[in-house]
Amino acid sequence: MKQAGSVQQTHRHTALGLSDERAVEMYKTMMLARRFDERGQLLQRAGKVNFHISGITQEPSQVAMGFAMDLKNDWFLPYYRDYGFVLSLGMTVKELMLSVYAKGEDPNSAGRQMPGHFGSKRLRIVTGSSPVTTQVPHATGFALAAKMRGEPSVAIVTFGDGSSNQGDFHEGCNFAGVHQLPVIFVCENNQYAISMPLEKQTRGRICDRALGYGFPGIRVDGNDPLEVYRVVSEARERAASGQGPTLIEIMTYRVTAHSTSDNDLAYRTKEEVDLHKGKDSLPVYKQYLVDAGLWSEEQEAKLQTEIRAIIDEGNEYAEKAAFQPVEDAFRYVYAEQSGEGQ
Amino acid sequence: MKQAGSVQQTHRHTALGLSDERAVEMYKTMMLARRFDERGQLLQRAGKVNFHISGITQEPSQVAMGFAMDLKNDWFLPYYRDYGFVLSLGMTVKELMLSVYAKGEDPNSAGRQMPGHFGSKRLRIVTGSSPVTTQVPHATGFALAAKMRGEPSVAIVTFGDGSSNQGDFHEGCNFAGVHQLPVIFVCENNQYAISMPLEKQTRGRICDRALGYGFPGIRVDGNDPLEVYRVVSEARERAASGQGPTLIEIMTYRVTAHSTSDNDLAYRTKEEVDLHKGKDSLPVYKQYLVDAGLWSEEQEAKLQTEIRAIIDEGNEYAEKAAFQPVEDAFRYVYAEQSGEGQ
Amino acid sequence: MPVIEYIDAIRLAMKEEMERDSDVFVMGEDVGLKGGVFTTTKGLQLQFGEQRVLDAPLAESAIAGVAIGAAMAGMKPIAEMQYSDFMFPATNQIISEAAKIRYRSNNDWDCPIVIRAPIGGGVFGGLYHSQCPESVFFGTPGLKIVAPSTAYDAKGLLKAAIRDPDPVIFFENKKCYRLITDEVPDEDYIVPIGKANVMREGSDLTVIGYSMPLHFAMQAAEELSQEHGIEAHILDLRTIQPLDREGILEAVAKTGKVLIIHEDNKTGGIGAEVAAIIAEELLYDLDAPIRRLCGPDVPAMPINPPGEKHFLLNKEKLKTAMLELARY
Amino acid sequence: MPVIEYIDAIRLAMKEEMERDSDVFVMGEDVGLKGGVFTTTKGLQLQFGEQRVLDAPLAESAIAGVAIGAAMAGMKPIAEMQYSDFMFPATNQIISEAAKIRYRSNNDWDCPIVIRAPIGGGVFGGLYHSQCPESVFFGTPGLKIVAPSTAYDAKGLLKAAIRDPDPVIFFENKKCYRLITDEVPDEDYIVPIGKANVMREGSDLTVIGYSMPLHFAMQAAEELSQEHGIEAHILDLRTIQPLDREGILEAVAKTGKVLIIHEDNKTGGIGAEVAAIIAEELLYDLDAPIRRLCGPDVPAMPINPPGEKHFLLNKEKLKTAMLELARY
Ligand SMILES: Cc1ncc(C[n+]2csc(CCOP(=O)(O)OP(=O)(O)O)c2C)c(N)n1
Ligand SMILES: Cc1ncc(C[n+]2csc(CCOP(=O)(O)OP(=O)(O)O)c2C)c(N)n1
Ligand SMILES: [Mg+2]
Ligand SMILES: [Mg+2]
Repeated sequence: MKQAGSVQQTHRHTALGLSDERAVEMYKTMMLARRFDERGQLLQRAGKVNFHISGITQEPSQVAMGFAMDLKNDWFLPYYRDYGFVLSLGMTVKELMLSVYAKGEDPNSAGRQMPGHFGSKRLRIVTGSSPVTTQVPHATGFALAAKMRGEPSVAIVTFGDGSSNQGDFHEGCNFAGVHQLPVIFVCENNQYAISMPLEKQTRGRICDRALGYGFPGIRVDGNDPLEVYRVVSEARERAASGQGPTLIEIMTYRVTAHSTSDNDLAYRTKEEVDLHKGKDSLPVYKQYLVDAGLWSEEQEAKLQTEIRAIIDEGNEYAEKAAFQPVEDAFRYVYAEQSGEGQ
Repeated sequence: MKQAGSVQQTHRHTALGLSDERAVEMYKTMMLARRFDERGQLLQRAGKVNFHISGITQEPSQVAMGFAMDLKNDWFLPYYRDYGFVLSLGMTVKELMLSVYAKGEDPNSAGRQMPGHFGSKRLRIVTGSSPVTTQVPHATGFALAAKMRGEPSVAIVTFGDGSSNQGDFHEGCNFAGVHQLPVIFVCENNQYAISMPLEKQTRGRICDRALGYGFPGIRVDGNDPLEVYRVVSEARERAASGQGPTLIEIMTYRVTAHSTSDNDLAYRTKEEVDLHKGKDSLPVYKQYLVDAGLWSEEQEAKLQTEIRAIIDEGNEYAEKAAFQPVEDAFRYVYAEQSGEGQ
Repeated sequence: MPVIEYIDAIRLAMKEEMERDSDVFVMGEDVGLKGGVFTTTKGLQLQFGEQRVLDAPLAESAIAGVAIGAAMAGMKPIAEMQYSDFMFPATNQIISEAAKIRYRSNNDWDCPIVIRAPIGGGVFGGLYHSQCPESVFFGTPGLKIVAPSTAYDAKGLLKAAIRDPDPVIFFENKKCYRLITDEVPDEDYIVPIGKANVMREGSDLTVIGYSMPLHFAMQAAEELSQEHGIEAHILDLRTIQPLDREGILEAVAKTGKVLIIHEDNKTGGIGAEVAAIIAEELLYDLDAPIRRLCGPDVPAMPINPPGEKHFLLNKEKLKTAMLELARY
Repeated sequence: MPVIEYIDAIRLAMKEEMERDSDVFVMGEDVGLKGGVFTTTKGLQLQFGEQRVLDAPLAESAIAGVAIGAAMAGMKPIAEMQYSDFMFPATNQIISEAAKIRYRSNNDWDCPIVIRAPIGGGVFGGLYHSQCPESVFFGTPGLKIVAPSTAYDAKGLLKAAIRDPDPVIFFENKKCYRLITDEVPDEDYIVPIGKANVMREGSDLTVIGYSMPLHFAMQAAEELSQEHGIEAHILDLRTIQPLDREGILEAVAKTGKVLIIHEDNKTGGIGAEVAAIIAEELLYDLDAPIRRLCGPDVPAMPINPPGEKHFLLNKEKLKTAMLELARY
């Protein structure tokens, strides 16, 4: 469509099967995640909320992941930095804001859990906890259920580089390998686990671990969202066609402190951080769209205005929203409708 | 020594730095393990003891491992089939028999634990439990202690192929990799975990997992004890010289049922088992010694007589020995001499 | 009614529930061709195929974790832990995940798994094939825990557990497997989770417990009745989380004297909570201090026969304690 | 005597023990340059180097397991769990290994580790940064467990734990870290493991507890004294495994009325055992049923402020319960 034609054939996104609209949509989602994330940081600094944890510069690859998946059928098991991922899956800024403010209407947990603990059955986003890596065997379980039921679902799960050293990573991957389950394991390797640089977490390459489970392991540059899209799409393809799991290691970098409770300059230099800030792929991807004739500064200005409005609105709504009533604070330890078995 | 000279130079064991005496000693230990193991099975069948678990055909490589280590300085963390290993470390048949009968003098546990749960501080054999793979991080801990204290000790730990799928394998290996600790991880891959054949345990090669931890992983034929000796010696060398851990996968086969409580013909065929029984390396190694002029049928006959005497004596002693008095059955939950901290 | 073994009741419950509901499946180590190390799942793979009776790699955290994932996806997994002694690697998945999924998501997600695990000693299993790990999981809201003592209850509770919308730990007693036989109807039935059961009516003292030791209490009670005319009232908790408060209080009120028994070690065991409930609610109805007779406070039982015997409860120990309490 | 913060007392204990004994070392996530997420280990790496203040990969089972190995080799590791909520992956190493090494080897081997883990809520940490996991480990003989409420005890108990020949879990309360300050001598001292401490003398009712909630009890006690002339006797268990039976019975006997408090949820908590001990030994000295005031039986506290407040104990809740009991 649009001013398509022969020129478009040369574009990377087209070759990957991404329509112009989707390529642009990806950008908008990345930018929405970025601005939401920045607002979260501001809110914490302003004392409006206690805590924020950031995914800044990890969003382009997160969004690319989301766009490579089938929102109707697949299962999503994100980790706490995945704002870009969950926004690409249909979670709204308002919902995220409700979670940031821990309000009762928050669909993730009714304000019970910390922000960044996503979950929405409607969006097929699986409820997550804080102890890292427990979601990896869960993803394998979702994939197992899909296989048993003959459903066309693929499970995709993300986790950090530090988290890949937990036993549950090993056990969840190996199980999926044995049974050739439709699951994609994604390590967002941002080269830190709180204060610990990658070399204190492991001497191996995380992607290489797949070899020991008998499935492909692929390392991909997180600053190249189209490449991430390609790799995840192919992994999805393999999974959906019965060829089993894939481990993907997305190379990225954590440019913020671990969370607002952390002072990262206690363990790394500003120079190191700045170096990586310079590699931010958000402006690069924007330029790509501009060069492809799909984006302009006018559109950018309009987008920024829209995003600001969305975030302002979400923020205002969430700030004013009510906490879960204390009468309800202890509900749902068990099912309330007694089943037959109770 | 002996009729050494130029001919001996061509022998494999000599090239590996094993003296003729040690090469013969290895054989004797293998045979001792074999006969002890067979006796254990008989005792169970005769109703003298409740339970036996066998390492038959795994002993040659177990003994080779033991002979490659430094008994004065190293730390040993065997698993339950390692009769050949612990005999090569100095445990006696009498001690093993006391454990089989669960008698009070059993140095492993005073008859508290099942047979096959080795432990002797005197012999630097670390006390083990039944939940598999917990010993892997322990070995890393022994190696860490050695490094911290500047001691020339190397830790060596064994476990089964099924057990390599536990989280503790992953975590223990990875920790050792990061800190380049002097530890050797040995998987005795006998291709079954109780009823489950290897392909139901993993689709990868276990040795390949080392890649993901950044240290060498080596697969070796368990039916070639001299090759096992070589590989373990080299791993020990690397460990002792600060080059970190090695993962060794010894390919072997479990020719007996999992234990005397198991009926293996429920899940595999006699043909399969017989095929592997035919690959037993004990007679092959004997023939090697004979060919090398180090062993003869007369010596063999004498050895068999000696071994029978040792086992008979151990058996008789253990059978008659007392159980731990019940007054002592509950001792040592905590230290009895109150330390300062109590 | 047919009299069957406790282990057969467990197998039958799984079989019937799998026939009834195609979402039910069994997963664990050696559950397939071998039919489990105790034969609990024998024949099920033949009937239901490799997918629904799934041999899992030797990794308990994955067995629990994968089952939890499948349960969230809508399946009804029965995850088998080969011995309860080997379920500790799965603790994080059970306590941090299964127990908290409904609560943390404000009822958006649920986790209807059953975790079966054989408990108890007396089988010459030594330290690591004999343990009673109830206390480790007991203090965790969000879990339900059942521990039947009869074949009838084993079948009915396992069916209830499978149909329950929340995670249930099913502690089956391996000593009961073949030793305990009783009448089990052919018809479908469940035993409701959360309800204790009066095993024996009596007026002189109350014994409260669960699982295997109750059978020693029953034997002791018969002898006490015949030899001393002492009538024990015996309550089988059956479910240990949530406890049947009313059932407990009623049973204690009947006699005013209570002995709580279990094989798990005394300190921090279920018996402590039962005692605390009674001390909270029925203090003035008691005619004697609340007694507990439990496993000794040592890490686990030794394998050597005298040591094992010394550790375990038995009819004699029960009889002595019951007589003493009755005469108090 | 200098008045210092609870967290500084913990850091000082480690520092002094590391100076005293070169076998002592600290291992955990982020304990090095960062000095721990709460700054508990701040400065230690600078003083003792990277080896003795060791950043461990993000894997709690390895942190415990490697520490256990090192302890068996003769070292004295202090393994830090970043939050007690994250120690469950290490359960198998703690319960199957640390707790049983001496017993299973008939005293041939031992395992002198300390596992430090911050417990408790009130820091807007939500479900997984606020838990009290005491009940999970309490029922396991072979472990010792301490849970100090003051800076003085924190320092003295941690030193005792480090010098103890057996595994000790040290549950430090993260709410206490900066809120609780008290006098801590410069000289070396230990607080013996297994001994409770009378925090306040009184004759009208006894409060028994451990860790943070005792401070609410102390505040409530002051007000009850001033407003109602009611004098509470308050016992800090300090060690929860092994419990100080004599200390407990003595404290209860003083008043005949007892309220047991903890932040961990009620069912299956330490309070159940304390109540059971009292009901076993002192039934006839009681002038009121044994009360427990504990965290509610829900998986964990919510992060939203009203929910968190609703969950937690505080001075008012304590005061109400204490008054009611005093007037019983
Ligand atoms: C089991 C467990 N241990 C410790 C923590 C505390 N913790 C939270 S995030 C984190 C670091 C995670 O690093 P990584 O996996 O690399 O993810 P990143 O935060 O870098 O994205 C740690 C140690 C936790 N949440 N869970
Ligand atoms: C954590 C744990 N789960 C289950 C068991 C029960 N079990 C004992 S041996 C065994 C199989 C081990 O297989 P493998 O590691 O291959 O060693 P092998 O017996 O074949 O030498 C199992 C499942 C156990 N001991 N520990
Ligand atoms: Mg990271
Ligand atoms: Mg094997």
